[in-house]
Amino acid sequence: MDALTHTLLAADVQNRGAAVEAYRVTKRFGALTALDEVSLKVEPGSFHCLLGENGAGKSTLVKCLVGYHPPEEGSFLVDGREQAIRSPRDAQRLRIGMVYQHFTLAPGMTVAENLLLARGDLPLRIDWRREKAALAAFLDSTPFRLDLNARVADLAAGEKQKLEILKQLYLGQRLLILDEPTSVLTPAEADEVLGLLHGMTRDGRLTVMMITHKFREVSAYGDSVTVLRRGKLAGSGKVGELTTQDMAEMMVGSAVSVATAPRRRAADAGRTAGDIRLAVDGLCADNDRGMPAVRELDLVVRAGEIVGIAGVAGNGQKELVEVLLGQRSARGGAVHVDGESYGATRAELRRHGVFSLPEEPLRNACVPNMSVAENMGLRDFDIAPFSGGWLSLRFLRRGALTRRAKEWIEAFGVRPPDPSAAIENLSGGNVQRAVLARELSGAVRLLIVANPVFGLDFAATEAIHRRLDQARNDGAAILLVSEDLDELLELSDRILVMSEGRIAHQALAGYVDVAEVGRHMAGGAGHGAGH
Amino acid sequence: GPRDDFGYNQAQAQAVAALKKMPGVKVVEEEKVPETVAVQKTMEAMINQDKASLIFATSFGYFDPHVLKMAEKYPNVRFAHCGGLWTAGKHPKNVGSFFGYIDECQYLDGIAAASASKSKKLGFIAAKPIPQVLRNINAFLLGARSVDPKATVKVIFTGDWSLPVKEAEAANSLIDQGVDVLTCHVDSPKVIVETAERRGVYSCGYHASQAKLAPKGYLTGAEWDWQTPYTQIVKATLDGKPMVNFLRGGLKDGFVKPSPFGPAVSAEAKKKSEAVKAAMLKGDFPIFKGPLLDNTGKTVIAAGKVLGQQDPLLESMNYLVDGVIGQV
Amino acid sequence: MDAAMNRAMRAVAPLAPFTAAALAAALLFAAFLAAQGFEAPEALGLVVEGAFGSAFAWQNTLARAAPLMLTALCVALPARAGLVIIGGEGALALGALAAAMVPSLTAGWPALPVQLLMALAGFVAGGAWIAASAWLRHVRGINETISSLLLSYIGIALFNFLVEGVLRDPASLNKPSTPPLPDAVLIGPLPGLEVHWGLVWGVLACAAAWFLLRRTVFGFSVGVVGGNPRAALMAGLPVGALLIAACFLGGGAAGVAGMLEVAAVHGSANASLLAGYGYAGILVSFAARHNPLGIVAGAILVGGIGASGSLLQRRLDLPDAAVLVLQGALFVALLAFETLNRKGARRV
Amino acid sequence: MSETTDGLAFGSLALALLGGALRVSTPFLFVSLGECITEKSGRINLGLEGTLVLGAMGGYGVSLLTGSPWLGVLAAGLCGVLMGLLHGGLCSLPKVNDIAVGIALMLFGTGLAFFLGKPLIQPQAPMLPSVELGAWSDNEQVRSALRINVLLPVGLALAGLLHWAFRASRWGLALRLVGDNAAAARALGYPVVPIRIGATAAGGFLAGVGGAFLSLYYPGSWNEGLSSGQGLMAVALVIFARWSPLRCALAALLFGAAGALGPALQSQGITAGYYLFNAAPYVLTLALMAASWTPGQTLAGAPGELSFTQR
Ligand SMILES: Nc1ncnc2c1ncn2[C@@H]1O[C@H](COP(=O)(O)OP(=O)(O)OP(=O)(O)O)[C@@H](O)[C@H]1O
Ligand SMILES: Nc1ncnc2c1ncn2[C@@H]1O[C@H](COP(=O)(O)OP(=O)(O)OP(=O)(O)O)[C@@H](O)[C@H]1O
Ligand SMILES: [Mg+2]
Ligand SMILES: [Mg+2]
Repeated sequence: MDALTHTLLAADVQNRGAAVEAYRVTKRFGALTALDEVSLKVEPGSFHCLLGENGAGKSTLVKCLVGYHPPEEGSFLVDGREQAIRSPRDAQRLRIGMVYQHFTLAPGMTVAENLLLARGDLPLRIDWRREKAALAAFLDSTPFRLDLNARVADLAAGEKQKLEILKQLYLGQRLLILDEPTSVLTPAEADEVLGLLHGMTRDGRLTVMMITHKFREVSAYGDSVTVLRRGKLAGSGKVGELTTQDMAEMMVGSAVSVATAPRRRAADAGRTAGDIRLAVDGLCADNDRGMPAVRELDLVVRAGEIVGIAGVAGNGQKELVEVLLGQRSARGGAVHVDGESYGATRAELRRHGVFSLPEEPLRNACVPNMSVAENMGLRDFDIAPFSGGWLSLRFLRRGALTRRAKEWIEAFGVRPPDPSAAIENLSGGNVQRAVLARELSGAVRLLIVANPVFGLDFAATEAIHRRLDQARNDGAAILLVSEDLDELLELSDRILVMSEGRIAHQALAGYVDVAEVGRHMAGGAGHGAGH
Repeated sequence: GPRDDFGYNQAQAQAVAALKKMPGVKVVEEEKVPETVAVQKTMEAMINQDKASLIFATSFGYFDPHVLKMAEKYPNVRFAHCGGLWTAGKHPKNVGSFFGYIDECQYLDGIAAASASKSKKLGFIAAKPIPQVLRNINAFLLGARSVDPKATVKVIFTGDWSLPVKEAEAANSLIDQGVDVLTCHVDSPKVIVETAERRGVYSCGYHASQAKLAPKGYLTGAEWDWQTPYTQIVKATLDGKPMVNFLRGGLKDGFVKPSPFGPAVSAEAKKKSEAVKAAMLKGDFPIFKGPLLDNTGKTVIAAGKVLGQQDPLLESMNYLVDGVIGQV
Repeated sequence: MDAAMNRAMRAVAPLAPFTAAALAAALLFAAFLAAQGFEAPEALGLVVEGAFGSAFAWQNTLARAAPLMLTALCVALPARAGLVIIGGEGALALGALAAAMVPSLTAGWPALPVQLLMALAGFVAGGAWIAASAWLRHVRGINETISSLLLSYIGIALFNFLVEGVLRDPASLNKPSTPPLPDAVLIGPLPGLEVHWGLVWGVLACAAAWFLLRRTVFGFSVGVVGGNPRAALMAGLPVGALLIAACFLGGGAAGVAGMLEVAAVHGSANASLLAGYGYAGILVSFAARHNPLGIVAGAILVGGIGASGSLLQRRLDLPDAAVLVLQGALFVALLAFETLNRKGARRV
Repeated sequence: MSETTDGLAFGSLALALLGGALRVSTPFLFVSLGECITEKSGRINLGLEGTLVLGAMGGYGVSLLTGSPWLGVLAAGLCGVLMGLLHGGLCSLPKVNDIAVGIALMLFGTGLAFFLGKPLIQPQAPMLPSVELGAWSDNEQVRSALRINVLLPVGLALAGLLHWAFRASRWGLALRLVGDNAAAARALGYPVVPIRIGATAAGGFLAGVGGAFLSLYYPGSWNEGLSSGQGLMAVALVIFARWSPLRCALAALLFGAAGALGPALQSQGITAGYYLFNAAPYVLTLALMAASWTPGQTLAGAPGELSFTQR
């Protein structure tokens, strides 16, 4: 079958956006009721937003809808007719597609193979020449640019997200569900993607259901919202009729302030800069494929400042952070902390008060099969009061670890409040909170942070930003790597733009020219290191 | 090892089958016991659970320490070990060892092999360079040289007693090198004899008869006849006579026998072989006698010196004689 | 009272899948034998009788179990660090060889220091061999399962090469061996038993390993490395050193198993040592879910099956491979019933 | 003069290695292709050693019973399928670890083969015929080196076919997807578990056929020592070949040649250190792995779901 027939171009009745309704859907995981009789209604051809705190059940609801794990009770109506969606195949038949919160691409396969596999009706023998031509034609019909022959593992996060969406567009879905699609994109990329999708809903070709934590996106692109709270329906309405304040109240169940944190004032010129805490000189590092990713990078972070690193994903930020965390070895250059050579050993971490909030905390900062209490003890399980004994054989005091974990769980609102639960069973946001507790409760002198609010709800985002600001004011030096320019602008004292493994531009907060930053992020010469 | 492998274990199993027919004898068997404490435990179990009064231990490695320990612990049980290690004064009285001078048959094999060979290059595939094996190789060469003083024997050691793929590879390599008669000292000669037959070269067997496997190229072979020592030891036990501590023999005593000649053996070779065999049966055919050089040129048996079959020097042979290509 | 019940239930619960697996394996084995025309019920009876039916059977079982405890630790300790090591046989061989060399260097010493030195030599040799796998993994990224297997084959080849070559006692005629240990150095049986002291060594080693893994900072660190090496790096733990240390301890245990075989069973190092204890240790460790205390039980079980195999052969004329079939069935069933375990499976 | 003999010796050594490679490599080839299929689906089956041995026994038995070695090969494959189904099925249960099940099945398969194979040690079954590729030469060594079994070209063709299929067939792509990211496959509606079970069964089939080659062609008898670790080595070989069927074929030939090195050198009179020669394939593999692996990098071509290769 010709690939083009799958695209959105052929406009017939079937190619109108779908109407979807959920009716009293209930889903349980063991003792936990993740969804409790949730109902919602999505008009055909609308852009619907799903809001809720971390762990509210948003992902669970849409996974039920696409048959990933069917609900125990309740039903779904598509175009007014009840449909039994027991497997992703059923959803595919109804032309309901989903972009998951976590990438569902095959990293070892090429872009073309990923797109083709998504189609699901492959011929026994694949004529690659024809298929590639058809795919290229399809790509030309979208604003996205991707190398069909690139291996997905070699793509930057933003490119992967584009591919995820492309995959669904390629399938010609009538309902497209997006689980936090923009958390890996720069604002410009996000606007590009959402703008395109929004345009398609305006044409009535597509219905979009998007999970997000960003009110900005809701107001700019959404038609209607549904809010979940702790597995229950907390409210719904048209975007024009609800204020941000209303939505926030529905999410947390009480009146809150959604005023954003005070922006860095331009008064920084008057501030006396502290001592140099972190100095990176001529750092070089390779990526997973052995290609140079960080190239002779220099930077300095002083006590009492937040240095933000902006950049399009895949320009060496990940590798830089990994080198600083000790997860990757440098190929050249030097890192100094407090003027001393630094190799991220435990002794150095402790001596210099180095802490970190890496991205994807479950992968980078936790031991998934260990308990919350054990994970919270990762930094200090080997010192008193958590260990002790005779000679150099130090015994673990699990009781002390558990007691401390209980305090932190309380203070940081980790759910479920059970120190013995395996951390891998917590929702993403709660994992983040547990890590936050561990990393910000000590005497922080240098903090390495990467995309700290990825996938967090607005309250958690606020809390983290407040704590980062607090740490800075207490004299910590903070290196903040983020793909969210707004976040950087809001928090940083200085902003560096990273492009192709180097610092391409830097500016003091207050003097930042966003257009200039954007130009440098786009990397004046040629395109990113991702290829 | 398994009981019907055309090799060592089959030879033992045939003798056991014969024992089972003897009146008043009950046999319990256990195969493939690793040479660890398992051996001791198995023997103890046979004594305690099966009330065994005579135990045959057929693997060489069972003797020291396993058989010795058990013999000390159970002085009323007799232990017969297949190998040549019992030493008066050093080892307990209720232990005996029995073994055969199979090098006599290897010598006869050498005669048949050199007679049949055109290239006069013979091949010997062996597991490990231990005295027993070296003695067989040397006897084989000496037999061959008695026919043709230029005959040589190439040796390949595989490193273990049962490695079929290695043995087949060794056979093929030797044949590629122009060798046209193969023999061996491994647990099961089956693979080697079959490979030789398939590639159209001659072979001599070992342990048991492999004639069936190579109807065209099988010349003869060196076979055990364990029935003889088994029966003697069992008789002694049944009659309450003292344990036979040291029991060895060659052709004369019926401990070993050559396989019947295959079709490829010439009349002349048969005649020569029969003559030597007759001398051996009379007991006046020493295989190893001086002057004998090893293959590094050193004299190992001085001129005029003759080593009889019982000579302990032969039990510690650590050389390959001149004409054998290979190193120890 | 309820609480006590609860506690008892919780203690027994992990054993439920185990029991179910053992039953399933027994049924499978019986069905297999019945299909072959053997007396299945009698065979099962003999298995129990041969393994645990009498004081003699128990001793038989325990004697076989002793080395398995140590070789199983060679799997369990690295497993805690997230590594699947299957090369214990090579470590055992080299440990045995190193230990067998000690007495010739310490002529005239009293027995105990020599024995300890032998154990140390075995420990270091076996440990170094397995640590090499961890090192290759850490430095070159080579998969440790494969490298440990290859190193095991290489170690065994080296063992044979040396035992039949430069380290051979010229007096060891048809069984190439290293020089025999002096009688004084040999390790004897436990008082009143037919089982040598190696059993005690094995149990103590398992207990020590359990304590090390569960109750010490080192064990916790190893667990972090095994659970997520990236997190371990982020926490500044010396990942490479911990991997190597866990493997060194594990390989060391296998090396000590080799030393015990030399000092308590064979009296010298020779090819008889290579009886598959290293491989059986894999089975034991997996059966115990890499729990060092479980290993004691697992080793006794596998030892028992070995012991009963002997009886099966003699009474029912079953082939020796019956034991392999039973062990295989048990191993398969244990792993299959792992799925019933409420607690999350270990990484490996 | 010494130079010419050296040259000759070297030539015949090379020929011996080639002959060895052609003779010894076929089981490696089949087992590694089978393992390659299995691993591409994201599972690792360490039990192929047991499958190989069981296949060798089953193939020999059926050849003996029916008189047709080709039926024997088929039966060996079916033994392999059964073992593969068992592995695939067990590993599909939650929390069951594929490496462990592989080790268990290695034991189980070997046990079954030894148990059921006791009556097969003695009788001679009909063997697979050989193909004389060297008929043109009058050098016996050349002719014997080029005397191969049909299974070898079949295996080589299969390597090519698999190479194509992984790239450009529906099954191949689906298999790779399942092995690369099971969650993605599930999301796209591909039946992950059946595909994996199928891949493991197919891998078992090939391993079984590899076993039949051992018992029905070279060395050509049923014996308990028949496989000295070929099945396990094949697993190393797949990693060595980095999951490419074509490289598997090359690596299998290389392993075959390395295995022939010891006997070939000894037949030239170099006898010393045969244990070390016999260990050559292992040393070679380890050395090549050490040389070709780059630390800190994900392995190109490694299936993403393979617990085995994740760092
Ligand atoms: N497969 C699962 N097994 C057990 N519990 C689960 C599973 N998936 C989700 N949960 C639990 O269900 C609840 C809802 O999770 P869900 O992922 O839907 O949250 P969410 O609203 O998407 O949160 P976030 O904003 O953090 O993505 C959480 O408490 C989570 O721990
Ligand atoms: N296979 C087994 N056979 C017999 N007993 C076992 C087995 N596995 C575990 N046990 C028993 O269960 C008890 C529980 O072990 P323990 O809690 O130390 O291990 P764990 O469950 O892995 O714990 P942790 O959470 O600390 O890793 C042990 O004391 C041991 O006796
Ligand atoms: Mg979610
Ligand atoms: Mg989530």
